[in-house]
Amino acid sequence: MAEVNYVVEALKFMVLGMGVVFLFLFILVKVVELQAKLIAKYFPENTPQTPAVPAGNVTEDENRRVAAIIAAVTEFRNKKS
Amino acid sequence: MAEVNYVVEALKFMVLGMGVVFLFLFILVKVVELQAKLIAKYFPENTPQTPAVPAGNVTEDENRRVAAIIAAVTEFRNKKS
Amino acid sequence: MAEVNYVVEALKFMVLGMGVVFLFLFILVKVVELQAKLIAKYFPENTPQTPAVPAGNVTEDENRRVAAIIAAVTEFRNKKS
Amino acid sequence: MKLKQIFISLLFAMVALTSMSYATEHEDASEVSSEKKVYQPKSITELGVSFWETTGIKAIFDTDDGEMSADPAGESKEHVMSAFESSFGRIIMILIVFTLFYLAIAKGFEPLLLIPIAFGGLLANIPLAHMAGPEGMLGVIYNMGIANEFFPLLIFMGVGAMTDFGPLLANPKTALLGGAAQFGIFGSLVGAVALGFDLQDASAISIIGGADGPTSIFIANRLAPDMLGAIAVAAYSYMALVPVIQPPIMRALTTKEERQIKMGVQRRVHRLEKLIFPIIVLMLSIMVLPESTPLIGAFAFGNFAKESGVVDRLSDTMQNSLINTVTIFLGLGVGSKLAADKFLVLESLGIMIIGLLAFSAGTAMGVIMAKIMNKFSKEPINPLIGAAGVSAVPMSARVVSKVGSEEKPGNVLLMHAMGPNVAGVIGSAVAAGVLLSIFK
Amino acid sequence: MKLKQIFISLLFAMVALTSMSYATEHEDASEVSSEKKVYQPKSITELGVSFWETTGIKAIFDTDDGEMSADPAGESKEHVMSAFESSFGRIIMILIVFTLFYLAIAKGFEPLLLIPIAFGGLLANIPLAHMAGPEGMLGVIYNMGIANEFFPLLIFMGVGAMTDFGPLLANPKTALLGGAAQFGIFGSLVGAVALGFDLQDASAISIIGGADGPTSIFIANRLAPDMLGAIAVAAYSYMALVPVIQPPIMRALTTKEERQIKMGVQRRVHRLEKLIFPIIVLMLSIMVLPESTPLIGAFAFGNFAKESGVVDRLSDTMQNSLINTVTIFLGLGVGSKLAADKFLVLESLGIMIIGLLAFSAGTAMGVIMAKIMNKFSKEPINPLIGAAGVSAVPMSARVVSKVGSEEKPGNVLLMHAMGPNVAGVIGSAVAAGVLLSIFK
Amino acid sequence: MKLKQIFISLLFAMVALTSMSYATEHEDASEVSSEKKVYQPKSITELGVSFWETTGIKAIFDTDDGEMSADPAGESKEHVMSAFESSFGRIIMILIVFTLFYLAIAKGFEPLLLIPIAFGGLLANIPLAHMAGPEGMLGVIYNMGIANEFFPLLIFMGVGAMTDFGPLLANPKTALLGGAAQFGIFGSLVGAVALGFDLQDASAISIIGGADGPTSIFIANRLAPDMLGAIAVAAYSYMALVPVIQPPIMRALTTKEERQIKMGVQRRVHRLEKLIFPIIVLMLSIMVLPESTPLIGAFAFGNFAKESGVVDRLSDTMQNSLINTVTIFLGLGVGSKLAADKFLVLESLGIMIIGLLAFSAGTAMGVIMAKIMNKFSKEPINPLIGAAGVSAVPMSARVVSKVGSEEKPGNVLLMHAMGPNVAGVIGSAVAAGVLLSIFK
Ligand code: NA
Ligand code: NA
Ligand code: NA
Repeated sequence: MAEVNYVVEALKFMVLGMGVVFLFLFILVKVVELQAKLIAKYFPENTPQTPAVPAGNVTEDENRRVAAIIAAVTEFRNKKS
Repeated sequence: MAEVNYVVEALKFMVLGMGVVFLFLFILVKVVELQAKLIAKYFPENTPQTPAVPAGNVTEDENRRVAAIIAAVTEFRNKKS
Repeated sequence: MAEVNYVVEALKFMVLGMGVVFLFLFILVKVVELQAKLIAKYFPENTPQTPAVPAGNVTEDENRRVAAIIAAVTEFRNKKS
Repeated sequence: MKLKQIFISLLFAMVALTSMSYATEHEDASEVSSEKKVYQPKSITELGVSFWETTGIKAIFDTDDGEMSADPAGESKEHVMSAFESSFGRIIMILIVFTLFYLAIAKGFEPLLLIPIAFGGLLANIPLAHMAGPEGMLGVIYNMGIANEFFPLLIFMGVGAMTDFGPLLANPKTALLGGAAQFGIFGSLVGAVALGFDLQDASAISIIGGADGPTSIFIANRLAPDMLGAIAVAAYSYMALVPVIQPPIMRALTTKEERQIKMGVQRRVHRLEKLIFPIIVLMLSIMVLPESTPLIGAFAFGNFAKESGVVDRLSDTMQNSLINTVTIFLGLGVGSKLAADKFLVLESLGIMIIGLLAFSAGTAMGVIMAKIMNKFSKEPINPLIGAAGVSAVPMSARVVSKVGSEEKPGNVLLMHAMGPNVAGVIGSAVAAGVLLSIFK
Repeated sequence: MKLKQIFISLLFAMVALTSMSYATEHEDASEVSSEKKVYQPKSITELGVSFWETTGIKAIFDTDDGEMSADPAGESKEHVMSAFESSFGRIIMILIVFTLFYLAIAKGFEPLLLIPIAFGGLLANIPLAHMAGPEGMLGVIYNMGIANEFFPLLIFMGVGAMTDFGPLLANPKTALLGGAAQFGIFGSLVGAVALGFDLQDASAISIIGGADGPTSIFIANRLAPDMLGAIAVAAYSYMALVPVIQPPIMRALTTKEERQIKMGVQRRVHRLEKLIFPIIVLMLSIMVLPESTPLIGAFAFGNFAKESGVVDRLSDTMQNSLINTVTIFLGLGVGSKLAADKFLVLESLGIMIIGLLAFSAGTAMGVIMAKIMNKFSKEPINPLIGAAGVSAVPMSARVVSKVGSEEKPGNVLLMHAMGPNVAGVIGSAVAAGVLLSIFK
Repeated sequence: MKLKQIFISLLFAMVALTSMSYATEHEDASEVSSEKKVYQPKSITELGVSFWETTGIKAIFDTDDGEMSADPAGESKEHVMSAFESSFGRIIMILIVFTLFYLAIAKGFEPLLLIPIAFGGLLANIPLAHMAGPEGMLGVIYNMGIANEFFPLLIFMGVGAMTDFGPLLANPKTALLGGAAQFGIFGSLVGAVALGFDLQDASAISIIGGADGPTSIFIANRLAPDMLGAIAVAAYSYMALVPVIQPPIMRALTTKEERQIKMGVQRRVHRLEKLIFPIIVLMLSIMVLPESTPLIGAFAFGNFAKESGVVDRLSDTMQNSLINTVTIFLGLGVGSKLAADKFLVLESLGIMIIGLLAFSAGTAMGVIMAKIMNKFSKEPINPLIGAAGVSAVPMSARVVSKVGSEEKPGNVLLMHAMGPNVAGVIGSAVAAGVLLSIFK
């Protein structure tokens, strides 16, 4: 094995690595942009809300309920005073 | 080893299997009916409520409290309007 | 190996064990007392409340909010009646 | 700000000082890790070529690269992949996985299990990554809880803690319907043998008719581990398809009058009855067939913990964080058996066909049994509730209730169907025990 | 509906096509699983007879069937069961298990641990199922976290995250009461040796006097793994019996005046004191006895995480889902040692007797120490709080408070008793460390 | 009360009767545990002396006691500790640990990981306890989930379930900023080689520049397990120091006008886009570099489960109890590598320096790339958001937003910075895959 300049090897790694990272992200960007166009065309804003089967997130529901109550109570107090 | 008709073997398994399943469930039914009678006799409706040591289910308590508040607020609003 | 009276050995263990336990707790008491003095001197009651980064304990917050609402509703009902 | 920097500098300084004075005592780090390969310098072109060798595209299109399959059990179970397995097979499996995603998300079919299983299948079919091997994520999970049957039992414990036996106790006779529906298991066992499976494999497959995921996985792992993936996927798929498969069979076997039968109000069940019930079931299974006690024992433990009312902390954990965690792992682990080299074999097709047959046979026999019981019973029994005997808790009971109320609005059969439904769970576990005891 | 069916058909078709064309490449499935036994055809009578051989009734009444015991460590620790162990012994154990259920549910005695332990005991005594063996559910759990002491440490971590050292910091002197109560350990060690146990076994047993479950399991596992079941059951049983065992001893050793002593209001404790305390305890135990640092380290970590106030996510998990999960597993795993062949030995009776003795001695010495401190202290100390030094957090502190307020209504000793109570936990861990260091 | 006592007596009686009659069948307990050492009687002085031998003080100050180091892999990796390692080294490590506590608690720097890691480090440096050995708590944890890379992947799954790719999907081009910041990895790789590390070690270290904890641990475990502790600590420390390290670099490389650039409102993202995105990322990584699929696969699974909206139970568990539990274990396990004999080597200092360099280089390149993109883009891009490309989610995005609003009050860059931020996570995983594929 001849003398190897490892720094040069590391620089090669950098070229390969940054190349692959950018290639990957570049393809990703293009695919995502294409996807966005396709979805906008074939699924025009079907109100991006809840899924088919709403798998009941209890805590959030509760939070919302609590919020509603707070709102109600606050309203009441404001009217009172 | 002579020729074995495996389908016949499988049919035997079916006889054994369905037999055991029914036997099991039949005994279970009888024991459960007996149990129900005994309990009705010796522990006549001692209000089948909470256990000796109520190990505080927080969320349920909270739900109940929230429900109570909702009820209170609703009542209030109804009276108001 | 000569005859060993194991009860005597166990008694020795007791002396060692109770000694170490008391020594440990005694030093602990002294260190804690010293600590209390030092802290009282150098950090005089900087309101021992919440830590630097309040890592949001949701349930407790909620409990407090619910409590506030209960208080509000109760107050309202009392005034009403 | 200043303070932080001082601290950091201090840290550095300390490390520096001490390290330097003592570093000589240490062996050189590069010597320690002697397993490292010596790195051979490469030109940038060589580097690019050797990178290309590690891409997935190359692995999929170069069909003859001698890639090894992956198995949680390690090298002894691995083999060089065929051209089909390592390329087209993978693409087919990925399409199947996407179909499962579609069914789970858009159709709401058992998403809690289909999504982890399908995702596991996706990961298992990645070339070169060996995620299903003993050192891959899926393999680690598989060895942690599926090879030793621990996860299915934990699921069963959680299901036990979620189950209310009240409806069954209110009307114990309906338990027999949960027995009749086990004909799905034994009938399809005969069918599988007729199709050419040997007795042991046929038994493992036929358990799909029990309509119970953990039981299927448990039995498959014991009797036919190579087919575990296909069996689990078939079991969960058909459980998901209960609303599609059952109604036509239910309607075909009953008259309109029968479907409109109203059932009385259920009696109130004493707390003690519920508390003692899991113990009775367990004692019975100890006496009659100990082989079923891992399943029934785990189930009874969960139910007993819940009904005891004094360990709500534990029963809540069983029903939530524990069962959720295990569901994630179980799904991923089972999915690892969806690797092309394991799933795309002729057997899988047979398993799919027999599974459908088993489900249908169980449903039919449950309904027929209910018709018979209705004839001999004082109180009327709506034959529809027999269909719930296959278990698939609580989906099939809901389907029964839906069909019932379609025939006669206001006729709510849900609670009456829950009796045979939970009895079906016990029945399948008993049937599983019988099969295990035969091959012991 | 249509869509679904199309999808499913598609799936089938794909599998069918691809499988068929390539299936020939695969070895036959029946060849692969070469471990399968060849199935010998049987007449239906033979089948019935061989089924009878696998029933639990037969296993229990045929006392001479050469059944093997089960042990998580595998075959090397297993033996052919005696007639007693495999039949009458099992029935006795099941009755004991039912007694534990009764105590846990009807009397509310430590249900969080007695129910999983007792259920584990029930499962461990099932004939033929080998659930306590290395491949059974209980054995898997045992090897996962008890054989390596991981679960007791996780429990300790969770208990640490639940413990508030405020009362101890407010009145540090009361820590000495938690030391005196450790006489329960060392006194009963002497007793156990007098009864004929060897020194190492006696040490393992005497730790029951520490009134601390995880510590007992940790030590038993190290010093006398064969007696782990009996020791754990004794420890938790007596902790559960604290309200029965302690009050008579407390009353016998104190005068009415002493029991009526009022204690002052506790000073407010600075947040920093609480934060630094677990570190102090750990540093001390590092310096004095590293053997105790696994226990104290886990405990201090939990407490430090809680008091730091910046990792509430983690401390909540330690106090809830993690400790609950581990409690389930720890209970089941410990229960596996309630198998008749392990538990029904003369030693267990000795362990039960010494355990009771140890508990009583610890209580007594705690009270006596409190009486002495009361004499020499400027501020009055109610001797009752000495009884809380045995730990058994927070049960014994509550008992103290109850006895105190019975003697003098309105005299609330709870917070004053919590000081010795948590000091007792530390004291037991230190005592455990001493015993380990002796036998190292 | 009476009842209880009767029960207990009964229990005793039963045990007594049965045990006595059968006890003779059992081997003597003392014979069974044949591994026990024979106890040699000691005088009280001898006992005291031998106790002294087991104290931590003695172990620390007697530098030449031949104490062995501890390693999760067992004896093959252990060695006799040097005088420095077993005494002064431990004290230094404990001081470092306290510094980490201070930073985590008082300064709020990544406490969720620094506290468990630092506490693990404290436990690992306890003399004689061998907590990092294969039978110690830390070693058990390490072998359970770090040696096989399971825990980092579970963390990644949880992070996936917490991540919202909406901002990235709204403005996909910003993903390139997450690529540029990976220069931190490859630039510091060159630096590390220049400093004398071999290529493989240098690669493991340079991944710190990815600013992603699980990725760093994953790679370190594969390429340089001996340096895992230092790498993990460096990674988390610098992530914690993001608010200190990044702003000066960001300001140095941008003009005031650039920092004041306002960015438009983001478009609304369709639910389907978010649902399909994790699958796209995974498919791409399968095709381009399968080596990165364990990381990206786990991440994509978590994200897909969340976005599917049908398995909220599972996604909640991933985001809460599961990730919390794993965070505790991961921290303690990583901390085990902070033992003095592992951490206090010259390499650690190099790792710290290169880590800082890597972070800075990544930040700088992200900002420069953003400047370039701003020149060529139709819509204005604030160069500050390039700094968020290093990942360190969501800390660096917050820092960007803070710096931005300091320059121009009301200019909220948070959502725009989240795009490069999450792209940085993907970018680091890709970079990690490249490094793995080189050394395969
Ligand atoms: Na079933
Ligand atoms: Na104690
Ligand atoms: Na990154």
